[in-house]
This record gives sequence, structure tokens and C-alpha cells, in this order.
Amino acid sequence: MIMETSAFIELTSRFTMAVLIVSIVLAFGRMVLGPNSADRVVALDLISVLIVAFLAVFSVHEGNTSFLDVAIAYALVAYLGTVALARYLFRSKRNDGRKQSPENP
Amino acid sequence: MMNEVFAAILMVIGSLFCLVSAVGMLRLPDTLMRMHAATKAGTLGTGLIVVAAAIFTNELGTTLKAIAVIVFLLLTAPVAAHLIGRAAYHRGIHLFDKTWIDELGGTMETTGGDPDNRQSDPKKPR
Amino acid sequence: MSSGLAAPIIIPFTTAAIMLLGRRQPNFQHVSSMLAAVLHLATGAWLLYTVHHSGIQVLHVASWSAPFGIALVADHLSSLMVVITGIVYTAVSVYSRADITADHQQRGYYPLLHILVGGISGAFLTGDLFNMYVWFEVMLMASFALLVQGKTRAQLDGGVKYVVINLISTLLFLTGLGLVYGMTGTLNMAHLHIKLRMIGDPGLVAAVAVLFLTAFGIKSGLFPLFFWLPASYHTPPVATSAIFAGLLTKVGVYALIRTFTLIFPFEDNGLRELVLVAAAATMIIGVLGAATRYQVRRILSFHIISQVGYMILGLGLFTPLALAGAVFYMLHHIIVKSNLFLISGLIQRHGGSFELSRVGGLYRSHGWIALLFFIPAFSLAGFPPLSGFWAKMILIRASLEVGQFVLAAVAAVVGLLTVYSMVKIWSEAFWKPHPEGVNERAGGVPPMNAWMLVPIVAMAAMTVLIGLLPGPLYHLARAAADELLEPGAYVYTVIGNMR
Amino acid sequence: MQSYILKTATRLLVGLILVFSVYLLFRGHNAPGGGFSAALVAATAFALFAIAEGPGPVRQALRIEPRVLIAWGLLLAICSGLIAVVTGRPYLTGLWWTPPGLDGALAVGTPLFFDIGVFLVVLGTILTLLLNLEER
Amino acid sequence: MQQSNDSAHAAGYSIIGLVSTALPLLLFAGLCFMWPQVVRGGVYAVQWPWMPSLDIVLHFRLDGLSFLFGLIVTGIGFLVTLFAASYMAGHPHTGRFFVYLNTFMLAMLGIVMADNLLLLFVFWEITTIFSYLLIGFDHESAATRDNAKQALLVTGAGGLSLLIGILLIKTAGGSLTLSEWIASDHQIRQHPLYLAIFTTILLGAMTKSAQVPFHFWLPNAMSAPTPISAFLHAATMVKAGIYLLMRMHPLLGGTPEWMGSLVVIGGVTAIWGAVQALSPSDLKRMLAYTTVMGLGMLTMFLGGNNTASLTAATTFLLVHALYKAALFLAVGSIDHQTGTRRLERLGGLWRAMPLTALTVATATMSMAGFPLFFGFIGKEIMYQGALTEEMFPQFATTITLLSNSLMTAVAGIILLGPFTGKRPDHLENVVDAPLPMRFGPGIMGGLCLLFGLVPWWVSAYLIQPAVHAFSVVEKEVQLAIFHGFNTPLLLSVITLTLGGLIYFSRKTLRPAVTAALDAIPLTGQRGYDITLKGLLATAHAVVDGLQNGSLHRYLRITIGVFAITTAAVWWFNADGWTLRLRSADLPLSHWLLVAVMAVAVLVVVRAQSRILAVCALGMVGGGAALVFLVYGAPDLALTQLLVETLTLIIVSIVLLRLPSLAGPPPGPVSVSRWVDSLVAVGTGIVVTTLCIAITNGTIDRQLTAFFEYNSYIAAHGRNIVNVILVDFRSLDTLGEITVVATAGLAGYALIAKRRQ
Amino acid sequence: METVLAILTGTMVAGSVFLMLSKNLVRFIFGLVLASNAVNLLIFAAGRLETSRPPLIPQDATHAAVAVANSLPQALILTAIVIGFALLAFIFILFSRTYQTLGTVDTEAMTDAEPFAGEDSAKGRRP
Amino acid sequence: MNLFFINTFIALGYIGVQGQFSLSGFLVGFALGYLALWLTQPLYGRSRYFQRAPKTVRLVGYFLVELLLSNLRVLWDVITPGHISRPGIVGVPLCAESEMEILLVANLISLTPGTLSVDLSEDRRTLFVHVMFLDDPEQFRRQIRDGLEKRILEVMR
Ligand code: NA
Ligand code: NA
Repeated sequence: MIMETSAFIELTSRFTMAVLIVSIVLAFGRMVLGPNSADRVVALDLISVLIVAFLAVFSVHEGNTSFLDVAIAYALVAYLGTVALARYLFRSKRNDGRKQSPENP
Repeated sequence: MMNEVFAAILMVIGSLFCLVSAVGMLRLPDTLMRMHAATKAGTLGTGLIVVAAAIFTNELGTTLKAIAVIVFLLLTAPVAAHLIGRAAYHRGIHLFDKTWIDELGGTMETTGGDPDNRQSDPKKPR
Repeated sequence: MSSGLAAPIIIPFTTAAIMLLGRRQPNFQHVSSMLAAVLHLATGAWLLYTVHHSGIQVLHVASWSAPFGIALVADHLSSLMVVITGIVYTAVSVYSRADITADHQQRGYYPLLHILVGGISGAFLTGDLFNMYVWFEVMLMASFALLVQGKTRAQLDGGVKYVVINLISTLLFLTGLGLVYGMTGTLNMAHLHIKLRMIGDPGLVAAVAVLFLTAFGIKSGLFPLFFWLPASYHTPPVATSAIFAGLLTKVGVYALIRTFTLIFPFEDNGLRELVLVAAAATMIIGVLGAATRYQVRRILSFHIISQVGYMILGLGLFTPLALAGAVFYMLHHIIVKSNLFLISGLIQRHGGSFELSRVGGLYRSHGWIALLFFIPAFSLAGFPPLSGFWAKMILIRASLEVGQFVLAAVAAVVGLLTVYSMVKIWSEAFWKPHPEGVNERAGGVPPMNAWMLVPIVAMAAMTVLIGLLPGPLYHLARAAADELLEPGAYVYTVIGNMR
Repeated sequence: MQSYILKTATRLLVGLILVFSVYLLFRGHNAPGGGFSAALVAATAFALFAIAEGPGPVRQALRIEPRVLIAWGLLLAICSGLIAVVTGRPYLTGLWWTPPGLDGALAVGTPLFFDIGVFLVVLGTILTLLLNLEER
Repeated sequence: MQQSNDSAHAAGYSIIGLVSTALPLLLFAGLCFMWPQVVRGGVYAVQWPWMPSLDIVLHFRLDGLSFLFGLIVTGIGFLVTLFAASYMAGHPHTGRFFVYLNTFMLAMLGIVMADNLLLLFVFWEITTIFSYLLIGFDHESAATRDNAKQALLVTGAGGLSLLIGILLIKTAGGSLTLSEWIASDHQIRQHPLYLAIFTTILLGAMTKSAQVPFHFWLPNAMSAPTPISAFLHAATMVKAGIYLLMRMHPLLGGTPEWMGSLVVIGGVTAIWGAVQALSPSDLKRMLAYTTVMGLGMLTMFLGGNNTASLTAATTFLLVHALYKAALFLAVGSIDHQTGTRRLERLGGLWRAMPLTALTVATATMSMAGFPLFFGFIGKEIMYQGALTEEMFPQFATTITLLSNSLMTAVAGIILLGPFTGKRPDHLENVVDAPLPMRFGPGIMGGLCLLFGLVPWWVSAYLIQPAVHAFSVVEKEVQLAIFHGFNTPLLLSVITLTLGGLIYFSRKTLRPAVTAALDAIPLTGQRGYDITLKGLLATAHAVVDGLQNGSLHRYLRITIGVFAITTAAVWWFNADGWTLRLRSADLPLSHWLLVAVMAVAVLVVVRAQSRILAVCALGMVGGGAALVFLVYGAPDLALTQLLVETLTLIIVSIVLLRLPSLAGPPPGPVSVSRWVDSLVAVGTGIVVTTLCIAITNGTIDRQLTAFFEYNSYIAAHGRNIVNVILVDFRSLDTLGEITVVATAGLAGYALIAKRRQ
Repeated sequence: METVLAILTGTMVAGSVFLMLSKNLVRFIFGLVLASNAVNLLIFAAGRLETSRPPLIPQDATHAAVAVANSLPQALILTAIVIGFALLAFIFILFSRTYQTLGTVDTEAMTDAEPFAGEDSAKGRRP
Repeated sequence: MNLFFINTFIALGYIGVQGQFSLSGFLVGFALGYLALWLTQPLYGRSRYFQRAPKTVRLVGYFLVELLLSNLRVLWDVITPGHISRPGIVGVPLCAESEMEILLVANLISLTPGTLSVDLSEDRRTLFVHVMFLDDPEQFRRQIRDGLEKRILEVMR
């Protein structure tokens, strides 16, 4: 479904997108800084949520609800990435000093 | 027009909450506290934006989709936070200095440092 | 019915899918494998017959005319390659019965073999560049899987090298595709023939052509991009290495020939010279590599490289005779090299090892194996009246005709060094007495296995037959070469008067 | 990683994700989606299931060996193209059937079956890999 | 040497061998049947097409020269086969032996009857192969295998040279039909390629006919069973080179290059072989060197462009074939009966082996050139030929004189050494060879005498028809027992005298010769050894450096070659560099997005933590999805995001099974890493500039327009991308899902547990 | 945007090549992921970026009325993404299997397929 | 929950009659439907739908307010220099028993001010919560039990 977007919505949605991208940048900053694997996973999780938001805003910006499907789909699955990484964190702790050599000897 | 204005306001507010969560991610002192920011502000911000999208289109299908997204976020974000927090805690993270009580520490044994981080200081929470 | 053009792709894929459903019955798998292979060969032969008598055949898949849809195109070269694929496919299918363990079969050897063949056939038949990429990937994935079946240390190490370098090729191919599309807006190879002519920037076109040269150069084992081949071809089961040795690099050679006759026909931009230099270096380095190796399959692997050099020499010379030589060389080489790898399995089975230092005495104890090795080995070395002689002779002659005396000399010297390697194997594995205390078998020497012998004998017979009656094959190769150098008919058949 | 909370959430989510995946599959022809996306979404559902409950229960729930899914998917995709051949058209030609009286609102065609084939292959493959990886 | 010591076979014979004699005998008879026609100058010719498009015709022609060679091949072939039937009795692979021998003989007949040069070459190479198989017949010994290999490589190299020569003739516009040459006007000699053609063909002939410096394979080839030495390496195969030169004479002969090089090469070879023949104590080896000498002589006479020289060559060919085959077989008999061929272990055998002694006597007399023997006739005509050489006649004459004298001495050694003097104790019980072994040498020894008595007959019925076949004869040269008192006769007398002197001073000469030969720094044999060693060393140097098992190196070369080649080809073909950078009015969000992706790339590159790298990759992937999204590709964005997520799941499982990224602590960056960086940055720049250059132009969107127009109307879908995937380009998708399915199978094959 | 994307692509390619050259299979995987993404973006840019309107035909129309994004490159990239994913999945498994069997991910320590050439040839030589 | 579906069905029917598929239409239809159901309650026998519905609404409202407040508090801590928080991890004994109840409690705790569910004990009786602004653990436990958990259990049971 496509509808006309007014200049007003165009402006606000552009602003919103910019804010979201800035947020992504900030979250990415935390990802880089760490200092902890968990911090990084949390940052990635937040980024994925922000991407969902971006998808929603973009669908408003374009006046095209097809993009919302993308948002839903990603919202549904993005969580799983976080779950998997969390499980990785959980497991990699257990493996410490056994089979794998730890990263900081 | 009312819809548009309302949607725009929600969108902007939502994005600001997203920004807050991101800033919080950057600024808050320890992993668990950053997760507060991510879980709450991120979910709220995104939720508001999705609602804005639903209002803007004012269409049942979209509305249902929006509701689905929000329900999903509300359901999953805390679970994800729980999983990361738990894993992080059990790997041994450096908790904020002002953390003054830790009742979980007594019930679980924690081991080792963070095998994925040469920088991290494997100081045990205690 | 033009859909028959898709048959060489569909038959193996369907067989693979059915096998996945009935994978618990080994006999079922082997029998249906042979059936599919024979069917494939038959459709290939039919295709070649049709092309030869009625001209280039096109299938507009899904009814969308080219360049909008994907066209499968069979000209002489394509159909010849499909036929030869069918031959190797049949031979390896039969041989597999003796060579493939239950565990390999459990892990999907047969379906993977069929998928590999389907991908190879697709690569030969497609008239669309992106579609060719897809078939390359099919082939690549299946070959990855086949290569590491068994999971020995050597296989995994070789497999990693094979995978990694072939991935580079894939990436380059894809990049080239994107760039070509960005220049012309089309992907159909016949259409590209026209559209690229209209690009006003020869430097850019040449640079993009280099991407394809490198990508396919890696696939075909061209100097200095061949490293993956000697690192891996000696590691998998014999049946697998035979089909690899015969067909995989030749798909790369085919792609190079197709690319540089149809899409980027050689112009005055130095690419042809580059190809010629690479061809000469490939011939030399391959044969030198073989001289340094003392394990049957490692020697043979390096020879693949060397002989790819000959084929590319034919391409680089870019005359009808030279291209006919390249095509002839490919067809001959596929049969001979696959057969040699199959025979290496006989050497291993009856001599106990692939290592030359650990085998011997087969001339005395297994005269038939000696004969069966001798035919392809001396054909490979280019002795008349075996098939390799004609291949080599045509290429040397083509070099001389255009005044490339150095290349002719290189081709001749490399031929001599090929003799050196073949004699090394012959001397060590067959003539030398079996080394004492090595591989003494408790149960005595295993009996000959008919599943192994039949395909080897058949392919050796083909080698002799081509040697004695090279005319028909040369005739076909020449027809292929003429089509390649005059792509007008191809282009018109595929896209009509489309601009 | 045993998490009671995750298990509970998973029970709520898996069905929802699967329904959405089917939705994506069938509207892919007219909107973003299609067999591949749908299969990925479906695969995440099972992956979540596997992470929460382990691979055993997933296999039980599937009832069918994932590799068989691959085979059927491949066959379906191949055969959807063969139908055209039987009617004398080039391989893979899309044949459409528009139920009368619906004014063209609904059209069923071989490309849809093709897409279902894609769905099955991709789903089967990811499940094969994931379950075997989990079981190791 | 696989020697049959089994007494059951000592007087026996092999049935297969006796049956095998039928073929040469029949062929010989057939040839004799055609004799009258040939003598009258007629020819037999048959022709079938083989590969006419490549000028290869199955074209056989029997003229005088072919006939002479044919008689030698089949006649000696028959006698040798008969000999071998006994000689090889008891050998485990007698069957193979006779198959090889007969096939060789047929190939040899092919050479001499082919009227198409490429056809001749085919047979030429077949003889090479069978020579290899026969030299290596007793393959258990490493030396034998090496000798066989050496013969194959040397003659094989010559063969390739010959092939190039033949193809050059074609390139130069010449005909490949031998019989056309005599009549044609020989443009080839003026062609710029003449020298190349001549050189390559000469190389082919030289290797096959064991000319210095390629002669060394022939003495080594003596590790073949003796019948083979007699047949291939004395009478027939080594003569193939001579035959080739004869056939080439009308086309290429007569030029200063031809005459000069043949005389010199032949002369050097002759004297070299003759001198070498003095020193070995192995009778076979000694004979091999005399063969080298003979071949040199033949080449030398072919350097002439007059009937006398060519007649000398043709006559000596027959002379040599007869006495040499007889001697080889006789030596084979000695070896067979006594178990040794070494001079110092032989002596006084004439009583024990009278018939063999008689055979050797006639053959050596012929070899030494005593009057009344065929060798004498040969020697006379040789001197005549040498004196009439157009180039270097004095040289030729001197060589002929010296060589013949040496031959006389060697003949003395061969005859007197084994048969006279005191018989050593270990030879007490020796008896003469079985009948089939005595028959062949006996016949040939007899012919050595017989032909010497009827030279006019030989001249008319064998030599002259042959000479006519390959040269234009103005004045016939007749063979006769006595030509009158002339220079050749004088030289003959000197020869015998000098030969006698050499024979009697052999004890002092031999060490001197050996020492002198050892002093020569580079001989063919040493050259061969050095070449092979050098080849192997080069191969190792080149290949071990490239294919060294290091994936890092493989990758670096592969990628580096791509980057450098692309850049170079672009650079040299470009006309001007105008890359327009198009980034106008890009919104801030897009800039930020791209920037964060770029930073993420850097983070991945620098990451020391797996999780960080994975997360940053997630960022890159997510960023790519957003790029897809904002430029109108929701399907792509969706797929990209889904794939990212699934990848994360797989990563989370697999990464646990891979080790951490920990390396050595970051120290100073190595040079190697700088090279890597250079390759990386270079590749990046190449890709970027290519992409910019291409997007600078316009794109033809006719395909997309077609899809947009037909997607709904004709394909019933509103999502154009999906319609492309499942309809317009469904074949791609079929391939794609096959890849996916294969990945599933492949992964399964790697990870699934083994099931019982 | 094409130019910006071209530069981004180049950066990604450079990064991926550097990672691929790192003698560590784990880093190679990261490089591979980067490279696949880079190539996809490159194809996307090569198809030109002109509009944000997706190639979808509206409900009430029979074909796209306004200019929409170029659909063909999207389909190509989609195929490439899927294939890339399949490859990646396999490679993950292959490399983990390799590590399990060979005990290393250091490519320089992996010499099982090609034992040191000198050693190999020495074995084959006659004493 | 039957009545909920009937209610939804009515709402859908309402927008179908209206001919406009919109969010507002659905909400109005749902409200009208609820009213209609409430009026015709005896037809459906005894159902907790009518007790639960307002409680659910109350819970949602409570939750939304809390969510907003929590965000403001995080916002405050984020934008002010220095950190005023006094964090801690507290074990909260749970009355919730069923899996749905536990999930809701844990999730809502995570989504409300300054609290984050970190872990659940093995016996599922104690929820460990990270609290950003913790003054007194006992008081906090009480607060959860009497506030959030109670409201949830009211809806669920
Ligand atoms: Na090959
Ligand atoms: Na290959």
C-alpha cells in the first residue's frame, strides 16, 4: 500500500532516521569499546532493535507498508541472534581452560 | 492530518528514546547497567516508532503487524537481556564499583575471565 | 524438443534428489547412478548430433526470450563438452562401485557426484553469464563436499586450500559479473558480445576482462593461479579425483574459451599476449612440478596444469586451427587424465601405495595394468598413434603457422618432459621390483575388480580409437573452433537482431 | 544453556514465527518475502526451539528427516518446471490457473510450487546443518 | 641380464618365438615377389585418407629405397626372430617380447614405406616406444631402466624436433608427400625457414641414428637382449635417421649447410665411435661403438651431393647391416652359451663353437674389408665417395681411412679374442648354440661373403634402385670386385696395414684412448646427466618456491596477480583518466551509515577478540541491509538481515570449536605483513576505481524495463524481484537451491556421526 | 551514492584481503564474510542507485508506473547472498572440522596434503 | 479466552461494516463489542473475562507508566554527569508458579524502572534482579511482591 507523504512527515522521518543512525553509531561505539564480550553482544542486540525501528520509520518515510513486513520479520528473528550469542558467551566460559586455549594466556 | 502529526510526534519521541538507550550504552558504567538502557529505552523507543507507523498508515493489517512487533519486542527484549546478563555474570564481569550487594554471587560459582577479551580485567564480582 | 537442452542438467539433479530419498540402498544408488550417467551420455550424444546436423540449439528457459530470460545454448563446443562429461560420468559411476566405501556412500557420495555433473553440464550449456556463475557454484560446492569425504588430515588440509583459493575465484567472478552488468545492463553472453562492443572505453573493458581471466584462470589452474590443484587433487578417493582431474579444470578452460571468443574476443589490448605468456608458463611450471613429485596422483595433478597450458595456448593463438587444437586437446585430455587417475587406483590397490618408493613390480605381476597405464600415459606424453599426439601436433602446428616458434618449442619441450614423468611412474611402479618389506599383504594380492577394469579398459580403448581415427573428432573440434571465431551465428541464434 | 524463562518464551514464539514464515512464503510473489526468506524465518523458529529445548525435541517435532525435506524440495522445484515440458513448452515455463469467478484475484501457478520447493530445500538444509551441529 | 640358466631351455626354443617368425618371413617373401617390378624402377603405392584436413594420408609407397630397407627389416627381422626363439626360451615374458619385436618391425616397415612425412613420423615414434620397451626388457635392474629412459628421452627429443621440422616444411609451403620432392623445384631451400627446418630435422635424424653428441644412448642401449641389439640397434632402427636423411635429400640436400654439417657431424661421429670401440672389454659394447662409427660414416656420405657418395652410403648401409647383425647375434650366442661377453673371460672357443666362429670370421672379414668380402666392396666405394664429397673431401677421406683402420683392428679383436688362444677353465663344457641360434648369424655371415662375390648383382638389384629413389643419378656407379689400381685401392691397402698395426699395439693404445676420452670435459653422456640433474634442480628451485604448502603464499600470489594484472592492463589500454565522483546531496544518515560500516571493517581487521569481530561483522551486514533498504531493495534488506541472524547462530555454535584469535603479542609489524597490506590496499583501490569508472557511465535498463512491464501482466506477480527469481530467471534459482542443498549434504558429510 | 559505495566496497575488499592473508582460518572466515558483503554492494552499486522506491507493482496497477529501483541486480544479489550463505555455512563446518582434526587453524602449520617438498622427493629417490 | 475471540470477531465485523480497515475503527469496534458482551453476559455463563479485562487494562496501564518512568530515570542517569545510582543484585522470592507467570514477572521487572531480571534460581523460586537504585533489598522485595507480581497474578489466575 503506497500513500502520499507530506513534506512534514518527510522531514520528521528524515530526522528520525538520522537520530536512529546516530544511535546505531553510538551503540557501535560501545561494541568497539567493550570491554567485555557481553557489552558487545548487548550493543549488537541494541543495534538490531534500532534497525527494526529504522525499518519502521523508513516505511513511514516511503509511505509503503511493505517495509513493515521486513521490520516484523527482523524483529522476529533478530532476537535469536542475541540468544545464540548469549549462549555462546555462556558456553565459552565453561570451556575455559579445557579444550580451547583462552584468548589471554 | 491528525494522524500524521500524532505519528510524527511519536516517531520523534521514540527516536529520542532510542538515542537515550544508545547514549546509555555508551555512558553507563557496567554491563548490567548498560543493559538497563538497552532493554528499556530501546524497546520503548522502537515500540513508539512502530506505533507511529501504525497510526500513520491507519490500516488494520499494519496495525496488527505493529501490535505483533510490539508484543514481540516486549516478550523478547527482556528474555534476551536475561540471557546476556546471566551469561555475562557467569563469565565474570567487572561490576560497577558502587554495586553494594550481590545475592546471586552466593548461589553460583563463577570462574575464569573472559576468553574473548584480552583487554577485559577478569575481576570477579564480589 | 528444445527442452532436451536442459536434460543434462535435470537428469543428474533429479537422480540426486531421488537418491537422497532412497539413500539406504547402496545397490539402488549405484545402479541408478549408472543409469543416469548413461542417460546423460545419450542426451549429450543426441545434442551433439542435432547441433552437428541442424546448427546451434537454443532453449529459452521458462519461455522468456533471451536476453530477458536465461538461454541454454548448445553449439559444437558445448555439446562436445557435455558428451565428454557424460563419458567420464559413466566411467566414474561404474568405477565407484569398487572405490566408494559404505561410509562415503552414507555421507552422500552419489548425490554429490550427480550434483557435480549437473553443475558441470549447466556451466557448459548456459548462455547466460550469471547463470554460469550459479553452475560454477553448484560445481564448487559439490566438489568441496566430495573432496573432503573421508576427512583424513591430508584431505582436510588440501580441502582447505582448494576451498579458499576457489572462493577467491568465485568472488572475482561475481565482481566481474557486477561490473559487466553495470557497463552493459545485460547478462546474456550473446547480448554481451554486442553490448560490450559499444562501450567506448577499451581500457575499462580490458580491465574487467582481466577479472574473468583471473577468475577462470584460477579454475583452470593457469599459472600463477594453480596452487589449489596440486594441493588437493591427490587427497580424495580415486573416483572423485578422477572426475575432478578430468572435468573441473576443463570447465575453467571452457569458460576462458567462451569468454575470450564470445564476450571479450581478443583485441589489440595485450590480453592475448598475456594469455600466451601464461599458457607457456603454465605448461612449463606444470611439467616441472611433476618432475619434483614422487607420488602417482601428485605427478598426475601437476600434469593437469601443464596440459591446461596447451589448451590455453590454443586459445591464445586464436586461429581456427589453434582453437580446434585446444578443443581436441581438452577432449583427449579429459578421457586420458580421468583414466590415469582411475588407474592410479589400480596401482594403489594392487601395488599397495600411491608412493613411487613404495610400489613396484606391477609389470611382472599385473601386465594388464601395465598395458592399461601405458596407453593413456603415452597418449598424455603425445606419442602417436595415440590421441595425445594429434592434440599436441595440432597445437604445435598452429603455433608455427602464426610464427610463434618459441611457443612451439615450449610445447615440444614440455611434451618431452611429460615423457620424463610418465616414464618415472612406469619405471618405478611397473618395472622396478617391488621394494622389499613394504606393504607386504597378509591376504595376498587382491583380485582384479571388474567394476574398476571396465571403465578403464573402455577409456583406454577410446584413447586408442581417437588415436587411430582422429578425423571425426578433429572435424567436430574444427567445427567448434569455426563457431567460436565467428560468433555471429551464435549471437543471432540466441538473441536474433536484438541490440 | 538451560533457561526456564527462555523455554517459556520460546513456546510462545515458535508458533508465531512459523505462521509468519508461511505468510512470507505465500505473499512473496507480490510483496517482499518468498521461499528463501520464509525458509530462513522458519529455520530461526526451529533454531530457537533447538537452543531452548535441545535438538532431540526438534527432530521429534519435525517428524521428518531434514535431508528428506531437501530431496522433496529439490524434486518439487525440478518437477514444477517439468509440467511445462509435458505440455510442450520450454522447461520451467510458468503455467497459471486462475479460478473462474474470482475476477483474477487469485492465481495459482507453477512458480508458486517452485517457490515452495525453494522453501523446503533451504529449510531442510539449515535444519540439517543446525541439528547436526547441535548434536555434536 | 635375465639369463636363462635352465638346462631344459638351453637347447630348447620358444614356440611363440617360432610362430612369430612367420610374420617377417611372409613379409620378406612378399617383398621378394615385388622385386622384379622395383628393380625396373616401378613403384607400388596405396593410399587411404586418414586426416586429410591435416595433411596426414595413409600413403604407402614401395620404391627402390623402401625396398632395400624393407628387405633388411624383414630379412634380418626373420633371422633375428628365429634366433630369439631360442635365445629367449624360458624367459617369463617371451610372449611380450615377440609382440614388441614384431610390432617394432611393422613400425619400421611403416617408416620406410610411408610416403607422407607425418605418417613416417607416426611410425618413427612407434619405433621409439618399442625401442624403449625392448631396451628395458630386463627391467629388474636399475641401470637397464635408466638406459631405456635415456634412449627414450634422447630419441624422443629428436622426435619432437623432427615433428617441428615436418610442420615447418608445411608452414613453409612444402609438400609432405615424399615422392613429390624429386620432381619439384625445391623452393624450401630458399625459404627463410630453411635453416630451421634443416636443423630440426637433422636433430631428429642425429638422435635416432646416434650421431655425436647424441650417440651415448646407443652403447647404453646394449642392456637390451642381444637379438634386440642386433635388430634395432644395429640393423634397423638406428638406420631410420639415415633413411630420413636419404629421403630428405631431394628436398633439403645439396645446400652448403646440409653438406657441411653432415660431413662434419658424420665424420666426428665415425671417428669417435671407432676410437671408442677399442676400449671396452664387453663385446656388445664394442660392437655398439662400431655401430656408432658406421652410422657416422653413413651420415658423412649423405653429406655428398653426387651419386658416388650416395651410392657409398647406400652400399655401406647394407654392408653394415649384414655384418653387424651377424656379429651381434654371434656375440649373443657366445653370451648365451658361456654366460659372459667380457673379452678377458673368453678365449679359445673356436673348437667348442665352430659354426659361430665361422660366422664371426666372415662377418669380421667383411667388417675389416678384406678383399672378396662384401666389406671390401663397401670400402672401395666409400673411398670413392669420400674423395668426391663436395665439402671437405680431404677430411672425409682421412676420417674414412682412420675409421676403417680402427674397424680392422676391432674386427681383429672380436674375432681373435674369444676364439683363439687358451680356453679358460670355466669354459670347458661349452658347446655351440642350438640350431635356430646358429642359423641366422650363419646366413648373414654367408651373405657377407656371397655379396662380396657378386657385387654387380647387388649393385643392379639392390643398390642402384635405392639410389635412384632418392637422388637424381647422372652417371651410375657400379660395384665391382676390382675397380683397377686407383686411389681407393691404395687407401684400402693402407687401411689394412694401419689396422694391423693398431691391432698389434692395442695393449698400449687402449689405456691411452681411455685416458684421452676421460680427459674430455663434456661428452654427450655427461651433458645428458647434467641436463637431467639441472632439470630436476631447476624444477625443485622453481616449484618448491611456489608450491610450498603455504596457503598464505598461494593467496598472496593469487590476489596480488589479480590486482597487478588488472591495474596494468587498464593502465596500458586507458585513454585518459576521468573518474567522476558522484556523491551529491547525500543525506547525513547515509553518510553516517557508510562511515560506521567503514569503521566496522577496520574493527574487524584489527579485532583481537572473536566476539568483537563477529559483532562488527554483524554491524557491517546490518549496514549493508540498510543500504539495500534505502535504495529500494526491501527483499534484499530482509534476506540480508535474516542471513546475518542465521549466520550468527551458526557462528555461535562453530566459533566455540575454533580457537581464539590470540597470536603473538603485537610487536613490530613484519615486512611480510606490510606486503600483505600493500596487496590488500591495492586490491581495494582496483575494485573501487573499477566500480567508480563503471558507474560513471550509463546503464541500459532494457532488461529491467521488460521485467517491470511483464511481471504482473505475464507472470502474475507484483514483486518484480521475486518474479525474476521464480520465473524470469528461475534456472538461476534452481541452481541456487542446488547449491544450498549441496551445502546441506556437504555439511552433513562432515559433521554427522558415523552410523553402524 | 555509487561513488561512496564504491569507496566503501574498496575498503571492505581491502579489509577482507588483509584478513584472508592473515594465516589464520578464523580470520579468513571474517575476511570472506566481508568480501561477500562487498561484492553484493558492488553489484548493487553497479545496478545504479536512483530511487528508494522498491520494485513492487502497486495493487491497482498492472505495471510500475513511476521509476522504481533496478530489480535485476536485486535478484542477482539475492541469489548471491543465498549462495554465499550456503558457502559460508559449509566453510564454518569445514574449518571447525579441520581444526578438530589438525589441531590448528594456522595455515602455515597445515602441511598434511603437501609435506615439505624435499622430504617428499627424498622418499621417492632410490637409495 | 473464548469471549476475547468473540469480542475480536465483533470488532472485525464492525470494521467490515464500516468498510474502512483502520486502527481506530478496530478500537471502537472492540470497545463496542466489549460493551455488547458485557450486556449479554448471562448468555455466556460464568466467565472471568469481565473480571480480567479491566485488570488487564490496569496492568497494561501500570506497566506503560512504569516503562515510561523507568526510561526517564535511565535518561536522567544517562544525561547527568557522574552516576547517582547505587546498584545491586537482589534475590526476589517468587509467588508465581506457572511458566507464564514467571515469564511475565521476569519480563515486566526487566521492563520497569531500574530493574533487570538477571537469573532464575534452579528451583524457580527466586528471581535475581539487578537494581539500579537500590536502597533497601527487603523493601525492594516487598515492592515487587505487592506491586507488580500481585497485579500479574490477578490477571493470570
Ligand atoms: Na585435468
Ligand atoms: Na580439474
